[in-house]
Amino acid sequence: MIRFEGVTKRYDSGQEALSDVSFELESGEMAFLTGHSGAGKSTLLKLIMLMERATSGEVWIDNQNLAKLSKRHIPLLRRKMGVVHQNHQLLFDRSVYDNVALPLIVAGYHPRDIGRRVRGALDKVKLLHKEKMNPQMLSGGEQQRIGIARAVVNKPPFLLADEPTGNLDPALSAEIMQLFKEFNQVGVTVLVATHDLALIARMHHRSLILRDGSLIGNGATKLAPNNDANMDDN
Amino acid sequence: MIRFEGVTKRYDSGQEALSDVSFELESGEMAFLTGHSGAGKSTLLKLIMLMERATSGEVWIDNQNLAKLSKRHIPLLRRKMGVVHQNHQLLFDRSVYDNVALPLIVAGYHPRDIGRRVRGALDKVKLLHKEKMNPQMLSGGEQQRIGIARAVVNKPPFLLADEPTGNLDPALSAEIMQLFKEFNQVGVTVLVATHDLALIARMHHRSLILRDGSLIGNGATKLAPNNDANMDDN
Amino acid sequence: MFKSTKTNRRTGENRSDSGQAINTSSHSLASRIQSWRSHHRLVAKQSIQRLLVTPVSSLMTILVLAIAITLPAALNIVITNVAQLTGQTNDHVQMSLYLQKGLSDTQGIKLANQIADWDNVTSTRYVSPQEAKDSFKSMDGFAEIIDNLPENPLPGVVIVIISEQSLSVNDAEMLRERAAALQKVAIAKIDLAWLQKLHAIIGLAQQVAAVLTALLAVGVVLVVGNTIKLAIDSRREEIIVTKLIGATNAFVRRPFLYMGLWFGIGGALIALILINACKYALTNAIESLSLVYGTDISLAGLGFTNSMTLVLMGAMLGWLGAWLAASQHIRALEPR
Amino acid sequence: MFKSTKTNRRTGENRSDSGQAINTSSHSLASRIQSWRSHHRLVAKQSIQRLLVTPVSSLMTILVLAIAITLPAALNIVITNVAQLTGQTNDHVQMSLYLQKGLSDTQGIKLANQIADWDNVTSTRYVSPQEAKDSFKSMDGFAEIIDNLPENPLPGVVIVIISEQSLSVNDAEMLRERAAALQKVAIAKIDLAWLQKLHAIIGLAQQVAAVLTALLAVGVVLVVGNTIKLAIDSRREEIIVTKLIGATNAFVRRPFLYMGLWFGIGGALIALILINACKYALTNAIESLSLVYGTDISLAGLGFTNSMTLVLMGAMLGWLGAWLAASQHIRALEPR
Ligand SMILES: Nc1ncnc2c1ncn2[C@@H]1O[C@H](COP(=O)(O)OP(=O)(O)OP(=O)(O)O)[C@@H](O)[C@H]1O
Ligand SMILES: Nc1ncnc2c1ncn2[C@@H]1O[C@H](COP(=O)(O)OP(=O)(O)OP(=O)(O)O)[C@@H](O)[C@H]1O
Ligand SMILES: [Mg+2]
Ligand SMILES: [Mg+2]
Repeated sequence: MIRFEGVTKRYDSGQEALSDVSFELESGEMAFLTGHSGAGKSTLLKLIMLMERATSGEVWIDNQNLAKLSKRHIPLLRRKMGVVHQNHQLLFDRSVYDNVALPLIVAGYHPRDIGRRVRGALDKVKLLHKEKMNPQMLSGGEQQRIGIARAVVNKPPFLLADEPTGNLDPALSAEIMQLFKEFNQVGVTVLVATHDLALIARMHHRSLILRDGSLIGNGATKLAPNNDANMDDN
Repeated sequence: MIRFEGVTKRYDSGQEALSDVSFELESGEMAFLTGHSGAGKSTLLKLIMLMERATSGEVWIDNQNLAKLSKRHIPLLRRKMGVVHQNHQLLFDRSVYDNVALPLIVAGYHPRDIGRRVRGALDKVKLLHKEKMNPQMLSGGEQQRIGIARAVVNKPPFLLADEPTGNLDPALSAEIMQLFKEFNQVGVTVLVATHDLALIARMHHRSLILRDGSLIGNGATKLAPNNDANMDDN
Repeated sequence: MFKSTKTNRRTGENRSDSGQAINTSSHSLASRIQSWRSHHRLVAKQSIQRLLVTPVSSLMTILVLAIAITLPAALNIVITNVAQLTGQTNDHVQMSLYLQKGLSDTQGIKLANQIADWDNVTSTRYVSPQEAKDSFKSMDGFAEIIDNLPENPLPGVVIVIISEQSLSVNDAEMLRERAAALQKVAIAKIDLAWLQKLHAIIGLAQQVAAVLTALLAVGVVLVVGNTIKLAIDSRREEIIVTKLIGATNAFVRRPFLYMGLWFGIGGALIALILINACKYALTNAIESLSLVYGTDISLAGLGFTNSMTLVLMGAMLGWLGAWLAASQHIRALEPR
Repeated sequence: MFKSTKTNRRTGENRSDSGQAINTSSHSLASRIQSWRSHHRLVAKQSIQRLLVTPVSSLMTILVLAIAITLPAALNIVITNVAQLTGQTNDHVQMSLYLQKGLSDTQGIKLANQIADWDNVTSTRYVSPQEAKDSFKSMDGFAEIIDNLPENPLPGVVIVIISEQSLSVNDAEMLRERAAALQKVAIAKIDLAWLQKLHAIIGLAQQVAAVLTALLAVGVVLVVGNTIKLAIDSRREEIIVTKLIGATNAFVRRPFLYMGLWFGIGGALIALILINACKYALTNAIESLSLVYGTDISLAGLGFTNSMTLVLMGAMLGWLGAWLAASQHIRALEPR
C-alpha cells in the first residue's frame, strides 16, 4: 500500500516539485502517473523510495510512515521495491548479468539461487543472449530493458517505473507493459510514470495526473473508452 | 550532405548493427530515422559523428569520405554537428549554463559572444530560468532539453538527434520538433532518430526505417496522409 | 473508493505469499551466514585485485605508509639501542681514577679491590698502562705515534662502577673527592654532567619519539583515509546505484575497509623490510665503532613479537583510516 | 531522387551562408589568439584550484615528488662537499714525515723548507710537537691524559704536499723512500692506498648518484604520470563529452599538463626546503667536526642558479609525466 497525505516537496533550490498531493494506492493495485515534463512525477517516485524526503505531509508504505523510518531501515524498504529509473542507473563496469544480479547480492541471496533468477528476469525482457555484454554496448532500449530486469529480479512487492518505455518502440512498449501487468496480477503493486498517453489509454488502469506539482486527476484514464474489471465503477 | 554507400557496421562483439545501408540526405534536408529497439539507429548516427567507424562501405559528409578523415580532423567534423544524445551526455559537475557553453568554449569562441548565444539557446528550450542550476537537479525532460540547447548553441550546419523526445510529454515533443523544423528552414541538415511514430506522421518528412540493421524504408512516412512541399512527389 | 480494491486485496494476499516464499527460500539464518561469509571472502579478494589493477598508485600509497611507519619505529629502535649502549652508565655511574705514574699493576689491583668495598660502589676494574696503550693502538692512526713513543706515557686506571640508584649528585661528588684524596690517585674523574645530559637527551628523544609516533599514526590514518576517499570518489556511481538497490552502509563500506586493511598491512610489511635494511646497514657501521669502544655491541632489532605488533598496528590504523573515510564519504553519497 | 532536392539545395546555400557568418563573427586570427590565451590563463588557474580542492592527496603526491627530488640532489651535494673537503688531497697527495725526537722547531722548519724545493713537491708545512699536542687536546677525552703525561710524547711532523698530477704511485713511493732516508726523519708516511680508495669511492658515489638521479627522475615522471592518470580517470566523462563536442586532444590535455607542471614545481620547491633543512642540520654537525680537524669547512649548498635549475627540472619532469599519461590515456578515451 502506498499512501500520500498532503505531501509537499520543496527542493533546496526553492522549487516546489509537489504541492499538497494526496492519494492512496492499494496493495496489488496498478496505476499510471502522468503529467508534463517537470510536473513532479520523478519526485513523487523518489519520495516513495526515500531518495528524497517530503517537506511536509506524510508518505505511508505498508502502514509505515516514511518520515519515521530510521536511516538504518531505508535499505530494507528499498529491497521491497523494484525501481526502473528514468536514467537507467546501470553500472558500466560490469556485465549485464552482474547488473541484474546486484539486488540479489545486496539482499544476501545464496549464489546458487542467483543464476536462476537473473536468467529468468533477462529472459522476460528478451535479453538473455546479451547477458555477458557490458551495458554500454547495448542500445538505449536494451539498456532500459536491463533496468527493468533488475527491478523485477527479486520479485519485490512494489514496482516503480519512471518512463520505462521512453526509449522503446511501440510494440516493445506494449510488451513491457504487459509484463508489468503480469506482475500486478500476482499481487505486485505497480506504479508507472509515463508520457505515453496512448499506452495508458490502452491499458485501462487508474492514472494519477500531475500538473506543476499538483494532482489534478486521480482515477481511470479519461482516454480509456472501455474499462476492465478493476475500473468498471468509474 | 550525408551519404551512406553500402555501409555495414559490425561491432567487436560480432553483432552486425548495420547491414549494407545506403541513402543520401541532401544539405538542408530533414529526415526521421526509425525502427525497433536495437535496429541500429544510434549506430547509424554514431557513424556520422565518427564515434564509430564503418566496417565496410563509405560514409560521406559534405563530399568528405569519413574513412579518409585523419584523427586530427575529427574535432572539426564534430564542431559542424549539433548532436542530441540518447543519454543526454551532460556534465553534472557544472551548471546548466556551463554545459550549454561547452561547444562554444571548445571551438574557441570569444567570451563576449558566449553569454549571448547560450542564453539564446536556453530560451529556445524554455529553460533560461534554470541556467544556474546543476543538470542533476532537473527532471528527465528538462535534462533532455538542455542537451538540445547544447546541440544547437553554435548553430551547426548539421543537427543529429537520438530520441530527443523520449522523456518529453506530447505537447513539448511537438514544440521541440517545431524547433528542429525551424533550424531546418534556415538550412540546417536535420536527422532525428525516434520511436514516436505519431510525431513522424504529423511532421510530413522523409523517414528512414531500419529493421535489424537493414534499411527497409526510405521515403516519406507511410503514416503521413498529406505531404508538404518537400515530399509532394512521394 | 474503488470496487477494484477488493480484487486488489485478494491479489495483495498473493503478493505476501510470494513475498514469504522469497523469505523462506533464501533467508534462513544458516544460509544467510553462509552467504555473508562467502561475500566477505569475495570482497577481500576483489579489493586486493583492485589494488593490483593500479599497481603504481597502490605502491605509491604503500610506500608513503611504509615511510610513515618506519620513521617512528626506527627512532624507537635507535633510542632502545642507545639506552642499551649506555646500559652500564644507565644503571651505574662510572668513575675513572687515573693513578700516579710508576705504580705497579699489583698496587693498582690492590687499590681496585680496596675501593670495591666502599659504600655505593658496585664494582671496580683495574686497567693497566699496557692495556690502555693497546686500546689506544687499536684506534686508527694512533698506532704509529704510540709505537714511536720512547716509553708508555699512559697511567694505570681504576674504573669504579657506582650504583646509581642510591646516589645523588652530591654523594657522587663526595665519593669522587674521597677517591681523589687517595695518595695513589692522580686524578679522579666522574662524568655526572655528561651522564645527566645523556639521560635528559634519551628522555627527550623518547618523548619526541612518542609524539612522532602519535603524529605519524595520525599520518597513516590520514593517508589511508585520503586514498580510500579517492577510491570512493572513483566508485561514486557504483555506490549510489548499490544503495538505491537496498544495500546497507555496511555492505557498501566493506570493500573499502578491506582495502584500508591491505594498505595498512602492506605498509607495515614494507616498513619491516626498510627497518631491517637500516638495521643491517647500521650494524656494519657500529661494528667498527665496537672495536674502538672495546665492547661487543649487538643491535637490538624488532624481533618476531614486535614485528607482528607492527603489522597488527598497521592493519588497525589502515582499517581505522578506511573506516573514517568510508563512514564520512559513503554517508554523504546518498542517491539523488 | 526527390524533387525536394532542389528546395534543399536552396536552403543548403542558406546554410553555408550562416556557416560563413559563424566563421567571420568569432574566428578572426586576432580574436582566436586572444581567446586561446585567455583559455590558457583560465586552465592554469583552474588546475591549481583543482589541486587545492583535494589538499591531502595533492600534498601526498607533492611530498613523494619532493622526496624523490631531494634524494639525488642531497646525494650530489654530499658528494660535492666530500670532494671539496678532501679538496687538497684531491689535487695533491700528502706525505707526513715524523721527525726524530729532540729536534728543535728551527731544525724542523729548515727541513721543511729544504724539502719544499724537491721535484714534485708543491709545498711543505712544519707541525711542532706543541701544535700536535694542542690539536690532540682539542679531541674529547684526550686532554686529561695528555696533560697527565710527564712530557710531550709527540714528535714534530713535516707535512709534504705533493702535486698529484705528475705523480704515479711509483713516483710517490720513491719520494717517500727519499724522505725516509733523511737522517732527521723517523718515519715517512704516504697514504696512497687510502687516497686511491677515497677517489674510487667518490667516483663510485658519483656514478651511483648519476644512476640514482636518472632513476628518480624516471620516478618523478612515473609518479606524476600516475597521478595524472588518476585525475584523467576521475574526469573520464568530462573528457568524453568534451571530445564529442569537438574538442581537440590538445584542448582536453591542457588542464592535465598544467596540473603536472604544478606538481613538478611544487615537488621541487618542497625539495629545496628539505635540502636546505638538511644542509642546516649537517652544518651544525660538521661545525664540531671542523674544530677537531682544525680546518674551517663551510658546506656548499645549492645556490640560486642550481635552485632555479632544480625547479626548472621539476617543472619539466612534471610536465613530461603529465604529457605521457595524458597522451596515452586521453587517446584511449574515445567516446562510445
Ligand atoms: N534535486 C533537485 N533540486 C532542485 N529542483 C529539482 C530537483 N529535482 C527536480 N527538481 C525540479 O522539480 C521539478 C519536478 O521534477 P521531476 O523530476 O519530478 O519532474 P518529472 O515530472 O519527472 O519530469 P520529466 O517528465 O521531465 O522527467 C522540476 O522543475 C525540476 O527542475
Ligand atoms: N558498442 C557496442 N558493442 C557491441 N554491440 C553494440 C554496441 N553498440 C550497440 N550494439 C548493438 O548493436 C545493435 C544496434 O544498436 P543501436 O544502439 O544502434 O540500436 P538503436 O536502434 O539505437 O536502438 P534503441 O532504439 O534501443 O536505442 C544492438 O543490438 C546493440 O546491442
Ligand atoms: Mg522524471
Ligand atoms: Mg539508440
